[in-house]
Amino acid sequence: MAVAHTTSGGLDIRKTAMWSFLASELMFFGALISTFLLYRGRTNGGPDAEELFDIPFTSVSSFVLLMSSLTMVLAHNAWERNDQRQLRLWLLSTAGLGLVFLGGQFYEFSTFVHEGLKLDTSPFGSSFYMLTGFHGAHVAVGVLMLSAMSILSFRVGLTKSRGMNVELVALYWHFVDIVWIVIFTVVYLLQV
Amino acid sequence: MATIVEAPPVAPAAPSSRGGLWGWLTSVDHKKIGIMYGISAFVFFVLGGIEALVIRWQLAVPDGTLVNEEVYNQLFTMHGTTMVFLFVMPVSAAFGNYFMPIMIGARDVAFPRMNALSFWIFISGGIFISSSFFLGGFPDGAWVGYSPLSTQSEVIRMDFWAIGLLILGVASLLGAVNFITTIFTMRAPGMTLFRMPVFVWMQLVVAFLLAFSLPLVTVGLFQVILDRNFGTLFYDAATGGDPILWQHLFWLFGHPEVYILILPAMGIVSEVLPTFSRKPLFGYQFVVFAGAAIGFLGFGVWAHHMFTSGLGPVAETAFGLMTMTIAVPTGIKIFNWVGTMWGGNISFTTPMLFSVGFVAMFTIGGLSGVTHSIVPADTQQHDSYYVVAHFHYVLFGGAVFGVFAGVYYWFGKVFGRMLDETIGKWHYWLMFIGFNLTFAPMHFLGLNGMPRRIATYGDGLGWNYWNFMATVGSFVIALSILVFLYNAVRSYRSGELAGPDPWDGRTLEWTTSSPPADYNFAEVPVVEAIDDFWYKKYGEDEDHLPVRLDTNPLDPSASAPQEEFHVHLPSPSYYPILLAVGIVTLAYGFLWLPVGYLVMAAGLGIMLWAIFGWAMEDIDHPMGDNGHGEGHADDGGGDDAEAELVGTSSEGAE
Amino acid sequence: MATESTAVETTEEEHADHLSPANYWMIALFLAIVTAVEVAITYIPGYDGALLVTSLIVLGIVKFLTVVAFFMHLKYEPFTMNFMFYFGLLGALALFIAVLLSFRALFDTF
Amino acid sequence: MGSHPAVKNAVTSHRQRRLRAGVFVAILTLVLAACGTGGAQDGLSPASERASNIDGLFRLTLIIAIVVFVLVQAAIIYTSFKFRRKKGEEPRPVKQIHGNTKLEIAWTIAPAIILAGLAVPTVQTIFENAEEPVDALEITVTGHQWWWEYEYTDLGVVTANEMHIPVGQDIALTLTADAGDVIHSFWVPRLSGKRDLVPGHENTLTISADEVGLFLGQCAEFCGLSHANMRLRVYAHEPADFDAWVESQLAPATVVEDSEGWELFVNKGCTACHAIDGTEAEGGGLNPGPNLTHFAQRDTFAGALYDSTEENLSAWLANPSELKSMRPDLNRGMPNLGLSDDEIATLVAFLQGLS
Repeated sequence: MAVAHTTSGGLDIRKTAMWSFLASELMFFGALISTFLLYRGRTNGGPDAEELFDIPFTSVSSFVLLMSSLTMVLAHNAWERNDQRQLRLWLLSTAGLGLVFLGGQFYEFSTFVHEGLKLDTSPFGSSFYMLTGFHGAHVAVGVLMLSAMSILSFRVGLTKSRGMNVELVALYWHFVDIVWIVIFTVVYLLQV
Repeated sequence: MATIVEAPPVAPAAPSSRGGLWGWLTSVDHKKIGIMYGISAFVFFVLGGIEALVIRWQLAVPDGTLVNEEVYNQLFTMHGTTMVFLFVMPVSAAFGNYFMPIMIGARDVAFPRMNALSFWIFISGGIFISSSFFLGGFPDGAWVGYSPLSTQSEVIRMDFWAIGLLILGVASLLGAVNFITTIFTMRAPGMTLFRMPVFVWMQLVVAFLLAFSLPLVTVGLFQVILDRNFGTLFYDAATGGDPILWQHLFWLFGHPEVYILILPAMGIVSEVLPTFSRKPLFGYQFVVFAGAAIGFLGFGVWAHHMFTSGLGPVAETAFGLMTMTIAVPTGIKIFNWVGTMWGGNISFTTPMLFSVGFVAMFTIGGLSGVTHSIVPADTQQHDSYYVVAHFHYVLFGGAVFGVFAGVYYWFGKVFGRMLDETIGKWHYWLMFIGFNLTFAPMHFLGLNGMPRRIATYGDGLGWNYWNFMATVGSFVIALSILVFLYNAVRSYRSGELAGPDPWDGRTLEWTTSSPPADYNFAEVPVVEAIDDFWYKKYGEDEDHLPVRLDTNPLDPSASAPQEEFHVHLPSPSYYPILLAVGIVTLAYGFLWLPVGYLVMAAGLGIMLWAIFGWAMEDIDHPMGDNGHGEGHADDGGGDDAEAELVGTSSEGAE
Repeated sequence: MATESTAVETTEEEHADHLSPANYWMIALFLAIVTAVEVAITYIPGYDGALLVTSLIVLGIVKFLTVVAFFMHLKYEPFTMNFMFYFGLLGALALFIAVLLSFRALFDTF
Repeated sequence: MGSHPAVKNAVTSHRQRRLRAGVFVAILTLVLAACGTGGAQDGLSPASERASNIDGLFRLTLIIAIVVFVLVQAAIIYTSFKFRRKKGEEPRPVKQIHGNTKLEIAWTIAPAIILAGLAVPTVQTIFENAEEPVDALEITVTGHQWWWEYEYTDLGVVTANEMHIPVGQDIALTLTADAGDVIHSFWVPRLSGKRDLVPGHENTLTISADEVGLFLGQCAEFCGLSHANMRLRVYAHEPADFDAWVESQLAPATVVEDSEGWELFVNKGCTACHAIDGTEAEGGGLNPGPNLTHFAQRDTFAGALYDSTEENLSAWLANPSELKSMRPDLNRGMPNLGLSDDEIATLVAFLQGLS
């Protein structure tokens, strides 16, 4: 074992923290998804998944979120190369795609409510809104962080020497994306 | 014994910017935070203890009339909630905060401000739950908060409980992430994972247990809050909701939680026994692996709390067998502790007494635990006083004895003066007798058919005698706590000076001054073995017996005035406490909607202010520090990232 | 933060250049195609039941792991981080499968 | 587990060993005898086949646990005395032993073997006690805050708190709770282990009684305010006596429909919650209360908390929540009807006439 100067094992401090936090988040979404799977058939006379879900629409918003992962990783790459112009471009595109996704979710929710699925309609409704709502909240927090990052990039410039922000936000953002990959498959595609 | 050096009478006067009340409120020093955790946990311990005394007074005789059912239900709910979430967990965090960084040779935890935030969120959550007493009554749905009882009560008491636990969960999660990161990244040179003290290992296992189990109960708590306030139907059987789901989510967290409570105490005992036996821990690697195994298996046995809920014989068999397997690593630990004492040169100091008491009492709790894994037998024991006896042997005979072992062991290190040994032994024996008098009879009561959580019981069921004895015992415990308090106050003022190494210790914390300097080590230690400090003090003669060496392995700061060393330290910050205030304001507002929307807005505003300030704070600001103004390229941006970490957890989900 | 961050910088350099933007575009293309396949097979008549469920789950896992390994660079991170994340992932899977099994709610309606 | 050296050394000679074994067995017998109270709610005095299965299994486990307990505690005490440093003695250097792999393996395997041995009868008993009974008397038990409702599904009898069963026959209980209620747990320690009554679920439990007698029990899952007051009684009769009881239960209610008591019973709204079979009082409502058809045949009322004496009943009707904490304002429990003394006397007489 090398007797190095500082961090043991060559682990990056903040990334270690972020990964352990994300591991914890896995459990959080796991519990939400499980609740949904348990309650998916309990519609209490209200509309069920097959009636409500619009797969082409959700596929588009899934695609949007997936592509936001691409723009995020490009932003990260630009940050590693210290290319401020590209960094800003991709950060803003990521935030924009996130907003498009949120807009889609807002539209979806209002459609569902219109069609008779509310929070208090059925356990199915409760668990669906809780799961997708918490995911949406995560996306929203991500958009906020990306916006803050973009502002910082314009004002002071984000360089590698100025901390790990971009890297951490990227990890968080990709995490939100992979959770959606699971939700899209398990909650949407498998239920119709 | 090591030489006793001149030490200040109490904690040394800190630099003005770090001293005084303001210094404590804004401190990011893991040691100060540890002390604050310890003291507030002890306050909650006394509160929870008073609740227990009322409970025992009520049950001393059949058809007790001291309190009515309404009050009684609140009392035992708060007793459980307080002792689990507001005493044992934070007191473990206290030891972890204070000693984990020192024991791995670090100067602080990985994220000092996040550490302060953990503490302030914890304390505001504790105040939040406890304040329910003045705002409509304590929660009254038992500490397990089973739905639909928890979603049924029309008063806001259970909202206090659910939201309070969410707040405490945020505190614990931040702490867990911080500890995991600290242990993985901040160890001193040469401090490999398998040279870490067992106490640190147990803190690591606990941090993982917290990180993986808290989100589960978080989801359940959100469901309870949503059901209670927004008409969701998670636990409404009439529309297809299922109350059993809560039990799964709660115990998926709740069982690991049991190990979250006991593993730190096991860690403490694993430090104390070798020191006073003057031998290394027997089977270090086995003890570590057993601890990790207990943690891992702890996730697979949650349903043994649900053996009466109708799981069906197949699931009951599976979970019963899984539960049995936990006895194996637990047994390994007990045998290794005895093996540590075997062949040693044992001095029965107070910490040693508490540790041996721990091993003996925990064995009883472990054995009664095995009887729970015998599923059919558990259907008789479940929710009876037998279970109450069992988990008090684990959590009082185990965790609390371990905690007091730690208090007596490390008091001198923390405060510079030793706790009095004679009074300490009085404390121990009173507590030992009182504890057994209180909880051993509960085994009989449970087997004789007395259910738990009952405010009164009828005469003529054969329960009177043991109930009375248990009540007598509980007051003996209370007396022992008074003795301890006297000891603590007296010794803090005028106890024997500790010096850096009063016990001839084996681990790194004994190389520093008592109390340690703000920066812990003037020179970051280089570690070459398990129990490194011991082997720097002792060589080996031809019979393989240890011989004291002439060298002085103490850290230079342990024997020199502190001003000589200039170590870069993070500055104090008032944003952690501000953020915690924002969170708790938000929570209070939520309870009184729609008027509360204004309060919630205020809370949100405070939070945003704190997060923004946090992110922008120049933690090298010369005013805040001892004048260390030198730039640190990584810090500004780095803490920005830290702020965002916090932001996601408090705003986003957990 | 009391410790210096030199080690941080060095590990940073190590994996910085594993992938280029062109690689990322290719990976994104791959993910897009997998998503398209996912959606498409739900519309194929007769392609349903266990076959559909299995295909969708496998494709979902492929997407999940691709993002984690490459976009999140976990493939290039030290063992500890991989361990934490995958341990959590497998743990979550195992626990929730067990819970759903105990409700007999896993296989009945898929 | 006994492989620890401390244990070997602790025992010095054969005679001593035998003496100690004798004392140990004597103490064990005493402890086990002292454990049971023989009371009507004593789990250590089983009175049914299934409860005996459980008890036997527990005693086996207990004996093993006590042996392990004694060995471990002896090891701790012996080690503590043998290796302690006497007062005033200087610390003595001792060999720095780090461990012993063989010992570790031994004390890993030994408990595992003991547990494996325990697992076998455990699993057997789990499945044995879960076996569906044949020719069982079927009773649906519904838990209410805070009383028990029993419906003899095949016999058409509905009663509350006091269950009557024939000796020697398996009783198949179906346990449930109303959707708006909470979780309760049915526990009669002498007859079987407990099982929860969960809203939306139907759990099953088989009980039986080997002897004639009264067996007490109470709710074992915390169910809110009056959890402590949710008690129950099981009367086991000879089959002939049980049949007689059923017959008396099936007899029409002894209600004179234009009596003063009946008028009061209807006018005060009692019929909203309480059913009296064979009359227009059908019960139900938001808060169904116990069926009162043959109330006078019961020994107790209010969740088997009070004897059905005139005095108790009068006090109950005067202010129910004073005798037992309830929340009638939330539709949980009996409300205070604001009755006058005369009305109370009339109603008590009416209730005591429901034989």
